[in-house]
Amino acid sequence: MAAPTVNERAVAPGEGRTPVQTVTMVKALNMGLRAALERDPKVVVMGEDVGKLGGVFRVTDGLQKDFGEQRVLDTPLAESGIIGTAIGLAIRGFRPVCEIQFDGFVFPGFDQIVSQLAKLHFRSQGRIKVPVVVRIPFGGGIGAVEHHSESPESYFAHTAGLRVVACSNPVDAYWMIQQAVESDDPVIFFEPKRRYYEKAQLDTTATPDPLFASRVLRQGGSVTVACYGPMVKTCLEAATAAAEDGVELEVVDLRTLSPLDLGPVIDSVRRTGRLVLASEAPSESSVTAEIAARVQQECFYSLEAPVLRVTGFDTPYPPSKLEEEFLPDLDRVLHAVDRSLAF
Amino acid sequence: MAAPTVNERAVAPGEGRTPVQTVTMVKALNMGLRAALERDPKVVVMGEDVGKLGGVFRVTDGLQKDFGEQRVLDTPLAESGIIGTAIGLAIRGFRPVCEIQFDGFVFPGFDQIVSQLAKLHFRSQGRIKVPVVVRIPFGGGIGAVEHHSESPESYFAHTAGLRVVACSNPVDAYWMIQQAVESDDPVIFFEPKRRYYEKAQLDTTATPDPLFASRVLRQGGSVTVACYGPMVKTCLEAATAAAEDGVELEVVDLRTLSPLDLGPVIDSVRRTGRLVLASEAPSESSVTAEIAARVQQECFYSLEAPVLRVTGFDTPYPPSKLEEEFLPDLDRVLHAVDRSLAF
Amino acid sequence: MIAGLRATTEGGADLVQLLTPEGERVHHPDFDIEVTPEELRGLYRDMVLIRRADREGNALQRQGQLGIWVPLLGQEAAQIGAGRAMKPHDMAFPSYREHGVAWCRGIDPTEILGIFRGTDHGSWDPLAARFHLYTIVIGNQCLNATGYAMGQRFQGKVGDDDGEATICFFGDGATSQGDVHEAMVWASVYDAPVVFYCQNNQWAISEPIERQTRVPLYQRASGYGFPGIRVDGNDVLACLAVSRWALDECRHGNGPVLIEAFTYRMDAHTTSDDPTRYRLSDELEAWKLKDPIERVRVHLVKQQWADQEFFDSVQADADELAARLRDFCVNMPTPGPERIFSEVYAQESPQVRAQRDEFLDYMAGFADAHAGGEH
Amino acid sequence: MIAGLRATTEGGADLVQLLTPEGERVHHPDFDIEVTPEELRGLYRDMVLIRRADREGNALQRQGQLGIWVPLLGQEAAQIGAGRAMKPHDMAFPSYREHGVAWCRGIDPTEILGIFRGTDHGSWDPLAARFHLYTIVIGNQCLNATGYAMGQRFQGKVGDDDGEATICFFGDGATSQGDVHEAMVWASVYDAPVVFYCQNNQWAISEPIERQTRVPLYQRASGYGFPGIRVDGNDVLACLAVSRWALDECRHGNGPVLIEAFTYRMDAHTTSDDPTRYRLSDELEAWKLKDPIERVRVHLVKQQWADQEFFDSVQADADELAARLRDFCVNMPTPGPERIFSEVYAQESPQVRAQRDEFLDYMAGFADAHAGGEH
Ligand SMILES: Cc1ncc(C[n+]2csc(CCOP(=O)(O)OP(=O)(O)O)c2C)c(N)n1
Ligand SMILES: Cc1ncc(C[n+]2csc(CCOP(=O)(O)OP(=O)(O)O)c2C)c(N)n1
Ligand SMILES: [Mg+2]
Ligand SMILES: [Mg+2]
Repeated sequence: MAAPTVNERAVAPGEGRTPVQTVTMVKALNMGLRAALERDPKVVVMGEDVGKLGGVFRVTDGLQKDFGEQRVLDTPLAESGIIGTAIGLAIRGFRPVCEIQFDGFVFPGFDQIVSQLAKLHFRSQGRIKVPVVVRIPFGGGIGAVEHHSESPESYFAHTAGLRVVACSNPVDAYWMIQQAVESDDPVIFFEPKRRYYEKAQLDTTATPDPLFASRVLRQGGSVTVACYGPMVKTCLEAATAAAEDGVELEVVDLRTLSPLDLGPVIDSVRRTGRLVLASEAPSESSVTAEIAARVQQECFYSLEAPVLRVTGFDTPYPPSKLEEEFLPDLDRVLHAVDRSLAF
Repeated sequence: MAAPTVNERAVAPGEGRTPVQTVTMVKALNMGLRAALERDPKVVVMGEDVGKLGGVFRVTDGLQKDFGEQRVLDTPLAESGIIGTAIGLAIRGFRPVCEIQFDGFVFPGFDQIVSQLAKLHFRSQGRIKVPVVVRIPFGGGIGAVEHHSESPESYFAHTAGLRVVACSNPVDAYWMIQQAVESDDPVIFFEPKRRYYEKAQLDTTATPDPLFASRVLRQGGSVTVACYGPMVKTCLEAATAAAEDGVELEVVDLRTLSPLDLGPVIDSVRRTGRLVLASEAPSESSVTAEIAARVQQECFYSLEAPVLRVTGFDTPYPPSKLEEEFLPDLDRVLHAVDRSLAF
Repeated sequence: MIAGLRATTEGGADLVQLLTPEGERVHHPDFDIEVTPEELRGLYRDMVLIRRADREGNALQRQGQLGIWVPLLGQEAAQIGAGRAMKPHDMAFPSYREHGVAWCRGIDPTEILGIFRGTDHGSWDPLAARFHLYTIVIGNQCLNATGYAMGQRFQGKVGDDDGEATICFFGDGATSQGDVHEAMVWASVYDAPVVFYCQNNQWAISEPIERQTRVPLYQRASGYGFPGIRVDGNDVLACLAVSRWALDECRHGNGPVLIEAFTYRMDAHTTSDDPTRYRLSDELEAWKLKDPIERVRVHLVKQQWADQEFFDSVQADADELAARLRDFCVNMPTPGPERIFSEVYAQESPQVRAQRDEFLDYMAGFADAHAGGEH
Repeated sequence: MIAGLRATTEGGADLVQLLTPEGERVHHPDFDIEVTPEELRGLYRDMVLIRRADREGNALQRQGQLGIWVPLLGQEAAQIGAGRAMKPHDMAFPSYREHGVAWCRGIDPTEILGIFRGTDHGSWDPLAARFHLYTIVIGNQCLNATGYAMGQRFQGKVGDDDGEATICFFGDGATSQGDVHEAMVWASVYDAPVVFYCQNNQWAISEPIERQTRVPLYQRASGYGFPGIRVDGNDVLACLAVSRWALDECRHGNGPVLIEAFTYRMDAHTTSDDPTRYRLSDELEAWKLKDPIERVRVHLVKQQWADQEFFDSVQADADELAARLRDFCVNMPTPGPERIFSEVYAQESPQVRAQRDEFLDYMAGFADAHAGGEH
């Protein structure tokens, strides 16, 4: 690709404007997509209501106005159609960014993702690249009706050929979406919708971390806590609370769910001897199961307590009045920390 | 249900015939389906080519001839249609048994499975039952082209509201398919296609084990090996080979993958201190990950080695000339046993 | 090429209409019906009451009593016409906007509130009411409805006046989904007694109908070999007539049938939506002139089939319904956490039970700790 | 009702035909073309050679050299007609039976063998050949093709004689899949330059066309607002003419178009299939009389456009191709186990690399151990 990459050209669109600004995650994603659209004419944004409306969360706000209807496409209402045509566009040389309106609506497109998107590079022995990004606002906590609060990341993590990432804050959101667009592999990009309107200081001239790397957000020697997406904020708050009781949590934001970057987690567990995993998703056969399975193997002699998981239950997502109980919160994380320490 | 259940009436159709016979798994499944169709007029069998052809593996051979086109339906070619109409039939009071022709073709029906089949009972607070069985011939080893050798069980195990089982031998196949049909919950029923033509003695007057229970197939004190579906035979052979070297494997056939019945595994690991898990599926975020995660927690003080997994790789299923390398075999199981013992 | 033909064209000859926006009764060669004054007053009352319930839903959302509301405003005729065409043994599969059909099935609007308040997913008994739960994943219910209708046929419930039929509701946007296509394929090859009832309200959230099709949607049916009819979806008489005919076709074994009820979503997609971002008020104004209730009112008055007393009593009923809804809503109990774990399976799952027990223990311990003043 | 109308009816007026089964040239008001003797000889040669390759595939499977073979027998005209209608810059998305189209795209039949031998998933370069890899999951490729065609349009490659078009191949069974519907929806609303080319070979494995539709499949197009044409799929001239027209429509911006090539699967579904279980030999016998190659041969002879020498040379070429195929097949190398781990991702995955390294180590150790005589 001739276009400069996000790392080579870290200055945001509208240079001359102050590079540091306070933005929500929605705004950061919007800026990131805008930068991607500006940087490479092959980038197209597509999905239901992404045009005039700017998406139901306004992540694509104003993009169709500025880039036109052939770069920002309001598609017919069918997710297999969205993914399937995005794959065709990718074969033709485009870099489509698809929006799935809510987590629970990715399943009609699941076949195209599993059977084509994930496998075409392997099938063609690398002759065909399918640099499609599938953006999925995920997780609960917004008081929505059914199918609007799910955490389907494990389905994708289990699918060889896909890359799966989750951002947890506006700064990462800004960089990660651009890096995902630049990835020559398909990326399933999870956005924690209940964190959409939280703010952070974004320096658009900074050098971003690599996309497929986890990151220690807070250091601590008592217990390692690994999490991603919406749970990161919860776990950081738990760490603050624990510190008041003299318990120091080391918090790792996983960021990439497949491939996992467990190096920082393993290093940490070798020091703390204890690991708590936090995720909104049901636990059964999930990403947290995978991490527990690997860490018990890699850190067998270091573990002083079993790896514990704090997750959504193995039930359908409940009616929203019950989501506070369903979703792991600060207290449940601390409870697990206590149980870990009690071993 | 007024009709007698399989346990109440364990005599096979065609009473008077000798109850013990040597049958392949295909034949056992066929007999089981026939018994289910005879026992309850609400049972219908549906799928692509299940009628005149009797299914590409002949599991439904002769059923349409004997039960007619309204009990055994050749459907149009679309998996969402198969599952979606089966759900409607179930709402109407039927008990549909759907055949998905090959593992890799379940994904077009994935949305109906995840969004409707798995959730309707919960959504309706138990008012609607959806006793649909989805039969899926799964796994590799038959030299087939792409999409015909996959092991998608973890996708379903991760889905709350579904029950997921896998049979490993003709006797279980005969009973389990009937029990699955009688289950008021949706059951995803995995059949190890490379074991379809292996034979066993079936006593149709025996009393079957419960459907949602795992079973110790061979006792041994050195290492516990848990497996399911096509890997069961492999692991039993590994146990025979290991015994020659004085290593006694305790082999557990998991049978039910969701809910898991880990009691026998945990009991065993508490004795052996070692666990090897075997499955053809890619390991990442899989059923074997879940088992490892739970066992390291439940047996933390008993484990003398980390739980080890012998699985397919985290790659798409390869061209079939490479499947012998891809699929875990006796040697890879023994290698893991050795590694476990070496800890 | 055909690309120039607009899918939104309100076909003259195509469109079945029995009552004009001006309240004039017109006649149709194929789909005429006679209605008594009482019947028409009933339809009027249905529409006024369900609109009032709908507006109350909106208000309750604005006041924080509901998380979201999905308005039917403008689609009263399409829904009441279809709902009143159903016989008791017919079955309906709604999407998520069919409060008017629910009403006709005897489901009190209070039973819908939980969905939008977040306490349940609908509290009616779908089998008893013969009205399935709302389906949110676009298009899914069309296949479920078709399967149900196949079952009606397999059970010999199709073939004469006493036959059963199924009606399935979906939107213009839904027509793009593979599931809707597969439903039409299945229904046609199994002669399933199912009426596909598409409320073309011109919009799928922010996307106009042109994003889903080049040609009028009712024409899809011809590709599958069954009849497709476009009806004025703001004309309750026409909707009643066409639906009744279609359901009768189905119950006699001549299904399936596709109906496109040509109507308009007068409000936002949901209370979370902001239609000013994507559509002009002109369009809304034009459709206001085609209001489904007003034309019936005019006709009732012109025919002297209703007097002021009648209109006042309907208004009073509507206000009472609204008050009852509000009252019910603000007093709705929130289920306890055990609901999370209940009815996940028909046969209890040991895993879910263990998670429930552990969680309830944890909650109890937590309450104790709080009582004791500790963390 | 329409239920009585059989989808398999070989429509008289519907069916575009230019060469009768008896080898008579007939004319058609809309889709006539002139072919030179040389062109027709070329089409004949294509069909004979690809049939020979196909028969060799079957034989190689019977002899254990291939795991499975998917025969095209009977569909030579449908495939060669469409394939030869393509211009170099056009793109094709095949299903899994389009060996004849592959041939026209310059893909040597040897490049297909790996799929069925289990050594690869097709060894040609799909972008260079402008012929996508075979797609096995029914219907998937129709959406991929439509997306590709949208790309052609977005890049301004549509609008005149030099425009590009895409053609997508699928079967009669595939028409039931949601993806095929969605492809038609997308193609129509984006005016995508894509020809949907349905080879209706009357069977989807054991299921006759009546299990998929009540009415002829080409009629589906009208529901989406684009043209649908049924062509005699055993008539290479008609297939060429209609495909050329349809591709031209697309390249000029008047896409999409649906073509139903009405043909017959003369052999089993695959070498694993046993058609005697579900169809009568009568049907086969009737279709033998409509053989796509024979009618061209008769016509060439009648017109004196070819002599015995020509036929002999084609036969010789065919035999040579078969021998070459066989030779290639039996000598095909099996990739090493590292292929399992290669090209899973464009950017190497540490996890896959680790699994590869561990496995290759394990294999090496295993070989050592064997060498040492141990377990
Ligand atoms: C599979 C799926 N994708 C996306 C959505 C989000 N969504 C909810 S309603 C809607 C538009 C539906 O439009 P239409 O079918 O015309 O029905 P209407 O809402 O206008 O009644 C969308 C995109 C969904 N519910 N399901
Ligand atoms: C999604 C999916 N379901 C099932 C299959 C198995 N299958 C392979 S070919 C076939 C029949 C296809 O019939 P048709 O579309 O008419 O094509 P033909 O084989 O006749 O060329 C089936 C059911 C598949 N490949 N993909
Ligand atoms: Mg709409
Ligand atoms: Mg076919």
